[in-house]
Amino acid sequence: MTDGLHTPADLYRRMRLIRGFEELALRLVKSGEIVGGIHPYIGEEAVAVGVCAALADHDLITSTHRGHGHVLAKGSDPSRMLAELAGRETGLNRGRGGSMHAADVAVGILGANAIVGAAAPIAVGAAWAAQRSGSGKVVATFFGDGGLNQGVLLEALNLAALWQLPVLFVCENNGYATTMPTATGVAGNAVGRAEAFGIPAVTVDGMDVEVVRDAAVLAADRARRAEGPALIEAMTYRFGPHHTMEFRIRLSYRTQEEIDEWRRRDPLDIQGGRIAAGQRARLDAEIAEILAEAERFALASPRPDPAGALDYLYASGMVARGGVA
Amino acid sequence: MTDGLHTPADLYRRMRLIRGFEELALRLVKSGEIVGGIHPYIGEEAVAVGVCAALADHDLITSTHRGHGHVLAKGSDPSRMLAELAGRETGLNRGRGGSMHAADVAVGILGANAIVGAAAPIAVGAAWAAQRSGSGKVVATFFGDGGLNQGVLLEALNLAALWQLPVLFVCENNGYATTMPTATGVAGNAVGRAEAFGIPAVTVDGMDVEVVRDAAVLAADRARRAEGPALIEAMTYRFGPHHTMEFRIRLSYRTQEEIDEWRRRDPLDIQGGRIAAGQRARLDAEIAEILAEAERFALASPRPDPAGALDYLYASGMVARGGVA
Amino acid sequence: MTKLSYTKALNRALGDELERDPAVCVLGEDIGAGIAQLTLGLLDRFGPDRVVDTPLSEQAFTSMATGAALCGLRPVIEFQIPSLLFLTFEQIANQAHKMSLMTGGQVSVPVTYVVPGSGSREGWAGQHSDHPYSLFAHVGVKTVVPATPVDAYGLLVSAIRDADPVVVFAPAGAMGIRDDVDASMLAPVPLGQARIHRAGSDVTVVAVGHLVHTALAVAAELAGEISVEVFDPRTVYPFDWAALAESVGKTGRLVVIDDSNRTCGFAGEVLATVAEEMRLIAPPKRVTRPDGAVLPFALELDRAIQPGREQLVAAVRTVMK
Amino acid sequence: MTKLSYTKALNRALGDELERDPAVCVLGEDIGAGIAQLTLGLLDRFGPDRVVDTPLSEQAFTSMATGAALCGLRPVIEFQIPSLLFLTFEQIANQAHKMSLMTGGQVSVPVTYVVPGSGSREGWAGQHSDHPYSLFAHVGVKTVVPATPVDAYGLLVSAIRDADPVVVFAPAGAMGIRDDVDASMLAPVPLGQARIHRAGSDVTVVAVGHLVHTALAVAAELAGEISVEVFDPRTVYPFDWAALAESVGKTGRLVVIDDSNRTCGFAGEVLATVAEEMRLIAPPKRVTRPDGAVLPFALELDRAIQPGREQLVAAVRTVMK
Ligand SMILES: Cc1ncc(C[n+]2csc(CCOP(=O)(O)OP(=O)(O)O)c2C)c(N)n1
Ligand SMILES: Cc1ncc(C[n+]2csc(CCOP(=O)(O)OP(=O)(O)O)c2C)c(N)n1
Ligand SMILES: [Mg+2]
Ligand SMILES: [Mg+2]
Repeated sequence: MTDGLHTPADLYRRMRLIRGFEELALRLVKSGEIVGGIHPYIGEEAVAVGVCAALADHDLITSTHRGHGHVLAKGSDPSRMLAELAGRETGLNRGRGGSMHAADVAVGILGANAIVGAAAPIAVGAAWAAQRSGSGKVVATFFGDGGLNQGVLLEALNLAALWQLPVLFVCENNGYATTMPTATGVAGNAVGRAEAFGIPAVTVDGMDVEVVRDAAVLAADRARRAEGPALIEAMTYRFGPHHTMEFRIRLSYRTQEEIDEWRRRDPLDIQGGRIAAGQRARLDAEIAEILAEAERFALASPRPDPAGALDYLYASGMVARGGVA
Repeated sequence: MTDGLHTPADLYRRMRLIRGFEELALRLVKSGEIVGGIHPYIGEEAVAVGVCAALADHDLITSTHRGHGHVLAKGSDPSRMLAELAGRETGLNRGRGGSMHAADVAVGILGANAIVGAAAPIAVGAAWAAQRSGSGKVVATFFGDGGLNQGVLLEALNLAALWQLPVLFVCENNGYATTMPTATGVAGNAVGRAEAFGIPAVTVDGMDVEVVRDAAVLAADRARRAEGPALIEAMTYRFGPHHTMEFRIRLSYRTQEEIDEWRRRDPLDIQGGRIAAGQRARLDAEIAEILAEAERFALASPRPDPAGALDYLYASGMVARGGVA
Repeated sequence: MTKLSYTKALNRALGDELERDPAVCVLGEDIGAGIAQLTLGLLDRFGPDRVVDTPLSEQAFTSMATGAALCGLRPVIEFQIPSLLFLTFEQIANQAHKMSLMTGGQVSVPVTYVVPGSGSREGWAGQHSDHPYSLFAHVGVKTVVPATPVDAYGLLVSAIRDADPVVVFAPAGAMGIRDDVDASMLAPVPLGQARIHRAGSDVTVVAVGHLVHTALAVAAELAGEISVEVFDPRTVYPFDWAALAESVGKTGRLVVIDDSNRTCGFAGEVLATVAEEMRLIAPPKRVTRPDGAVLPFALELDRAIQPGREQLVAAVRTVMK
Repeated sequence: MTKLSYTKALNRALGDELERDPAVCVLGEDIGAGIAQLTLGLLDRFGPDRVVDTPLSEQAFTSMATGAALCGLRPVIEFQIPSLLFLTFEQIANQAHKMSLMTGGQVSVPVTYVVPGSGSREGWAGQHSDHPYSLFAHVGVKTVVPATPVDAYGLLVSAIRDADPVVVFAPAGAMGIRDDVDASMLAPVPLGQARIHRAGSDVTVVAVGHLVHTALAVAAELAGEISVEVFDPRTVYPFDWAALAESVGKTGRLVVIDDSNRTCGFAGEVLATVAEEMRLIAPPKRVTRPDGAVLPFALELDRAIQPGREQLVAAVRTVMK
């Protein structure tokens, strides 16, 4: 799955994969195969794919509670990702992580994080290690507009700026932190905050994958030239609920008109419009096949053995005392 | 001690009180009467006095680890403050707080705080309470340049800005966080950070009490008119060590030339130059008398009874289980 | 008598206290929308000055509540996730908790922190499944873990009225519980007062929160064979040691079931105090999470780590041997 | 044999590990200047790439260390104040600790956190006098509290080489201690291995850190009258239960002296595990800080709250009755 993200078709195809994956995952949440629900990424695909298109295979990312798109964009195997969501031993994290913790170190994914803002300083640390080693690696860290209000993320901006670390802060501004409109929660804005630390920042159309990609390429190149961090604020929208539990509780924090308006700028259609209709249909079919296989794979995979519930708790191999003597 | 801070002489006199208090405290640290050492405020007197000159008696402040100046500027009794440092039952905090925790609610001091940055959100909460009650109170919160890098303080700026709270953020930029030069720790600067949240901010000469006072009056008036928070960065310098333990360890983070240069702008001399020499001498003598009395009072005061070590632990009066059965 | 759910009981306690005392206010994320159900309808009833949606700045708004409390308010904070208590540990343990003593009694900090859905919520995995009540008991912040809707109501009311900071944990596993209540049952429950849910003579089983129901199920299952007393301290700290002494004075045997990690957890404290001060006729046992537990995502792994019914049955049988 | 101070031992361990392994680096506030003595001379020897002065952003640089560890480094963080562990509790307990399990073993987080001057430093008052090792034992982060210079050296070395996060508490009360050492004694000490500082046959006294020296003084004072075995687990978590079983198997009596708060503290854990798994001939006792302790500033109040020698003597006599 680490085929490149070079052509317009590549970008479309990867976004299509994410969209299809999320639709499949939503189905499996409904059917109960995925327990605990998910934070669907539908509508925001252009951000993850645009940013990852600017990254090399060896570059790194950190992700969020709404992380499926990042993980697939960076190149994880959708079958193993789906197996993870279904809690199977073949999952990326051997079923230990689930939707909010997918990690795939082999393709440069240091992990999703269920605590808003928490991944940013981890990415800064990875960038610091990259800088020291001269590996030339760049680290992209995704977070939402809500993350802009976490102190630790603001502290992380300071460290990255002071030490001119090769890190790309990607703010996915989807207009809401759960039910809170961005403007209600964020005094000032993302770009102004980054600039206050001396970090170059730009706001881009997060529904257009090529626009995101272009901004990310500029920022990643600067970082590779040791010119320090950058922030990209991608204006985007989630077409669906904050989390699937929202299907069970009635909330009215946004209007149907607003949702419809954003849906008219579906990133798949924007990018789909740039490739031939026949090719688009062929790519759609390819993805459908990949996802059908992912579903087969995931649901046929073994569940973890309860006897291994504490495996990996200590990397040193230390065995913890159990809960019954 | 809540005589006003109106005239040039008032300002000088209060600064002189702080200077003399700190000199006395340093002596008592050396003699062992004050245990644990102090963070002397010498050199920075104009900031505390200038800000408090803009506050009404009912206004509130929060303070820092380097807090003696703030407490005296706001109007605490130096005798009771000194008794606190000497760990006496007659101290502001009944000997329970010490140098880093002096509080005097009766004159609007919600407390010093030993954790850098921690007082800012507490001040925001007090300002929020003031806003809701319509009391017209303003809250000033002091912090150092090091505090600019604490996430919680940056979060506090956001809340204050969003809700347009009557709070004055006072950054005492004395050039160092312990041994770290401000520029090494702070990417960007104080004013830029505040402005990123939409908070009006200004940098002023922190060695000139009238300059500080004038900036604080503007900011406090805005806050009283419900026009929201402000930040003042006062450029200042500590003439002495970060903490008295620095007398025991040799550090070389700043040069004697730098110290000498700042000492030439002693805030007491700047303000002292604005009053007649005779008056200055009279005020100095007055203060000397007050401090002699403070020393007498403090050292004659009773030490707390060890049997009361857990008094006040729970405001509800709950008695905690002791450490031996 | 009407049915009252645990969640609704908390919601009602909040509403009643907001109504009763103008100093009470509620802060938290998405509480206007009432996502966690606790605050449903409160924004409409009391307005945005008293039911305040906060940005994702838990540290700042936690200390903001402290500052407001210093000025006479009685804020209640709702945290969406138990581990937000880790994020705000400094603000609660090192600030709010310490102010009364450090100021020599000049101030009090009457803030209540409520965590709906503490403990494992199926499928929420490692960072959303903590149940950190033992941590707060250790630092000495009053710590409440109600088991039933009536207790949830009464304890939350008492927490809000208390002069000190109080953390109220509403376990995910208890929030579905319903009680038959009439209005007279909805009254403050003093902090630090235990409740015997079922009397017994052979073994005292101590539990809080959802595990009280596990203990009751086990007591029912073993009835006839072993007479189990189900002892619910209701507040983990302060703990009702006098009531426990009475219970184990009668039974002479002790099992504690506890949804925290084993080392330095609540169950350990109960065993330790009993070992020092009370007499047992058989060694006590505890059923807990393992040491250092991180709840894995997959359901079978998650369940394997939580203390459960079968383990409790085994422990009760062991102490009877 | 030369004299080695506790502080110098930690300094030497850092220097030796920086020398041995290029992946090791040190982060913290004012560590270039070496204000806390631990890092004296290291900046000159190893340069600012490996000895990194950080701004006052503990949360960010703690997780930064995690990120660097994920990429192969072995960061050591020095915290100036014990309560900075409250501020970074999220980053240690909810992030660093959980990553290995949550990723299904893909990553390890070999970060060491060192706290020089933990516990009461005279006159530093409420927010600088915590000794929060029991909290980390509870969440399951490896927790080390060395008592002597030799152990401080050996345990810090092992912590740095360990694949998991480890917190090393250097108690203020121990940092003045000096040992006679020759080079061969400076070697890694495995985590989880207890040390008997003095053998005895009547009572096992368990202590860590500076309280080991209190226990030794009490053992000497009571010698002839009562034979006290001084048992130092050295790591609070993991705990060397096998060695403790051997000790109490011999003495049949137990006292634990512990500088944490009583409820859910380390002493409680020892009593609980012993109550479950071992046999005593007299009820055990613990000497601890009080519940919910906040250390008051005035020296006589501060001392009144700390567990001390006289209380230990009394407890030992009580278990001998
Ligand atoms: C620190 C923290 N606070 C609260 C939560 C609960 N929570 C999960 S997602 C979310 C909203 C996040 O908003 P945003 O950062 O804008 O990301 P989005 O969900 O919009 O993608 C909240 C409040 C959390 N996980 N972490
Ligand atoms: C959060 C936190 N980190 C570290 C410390 C230790 N410490 C006390 S004062 C200080 C330096 C503070 O610098 P600054 O904010 O500039 O204030 P100044 O001392 O210069 O007045 C440090 C690192 C602390 N008290 N709190
Ligand atoms: Mg958002
Ligand atoms: Mg400074």
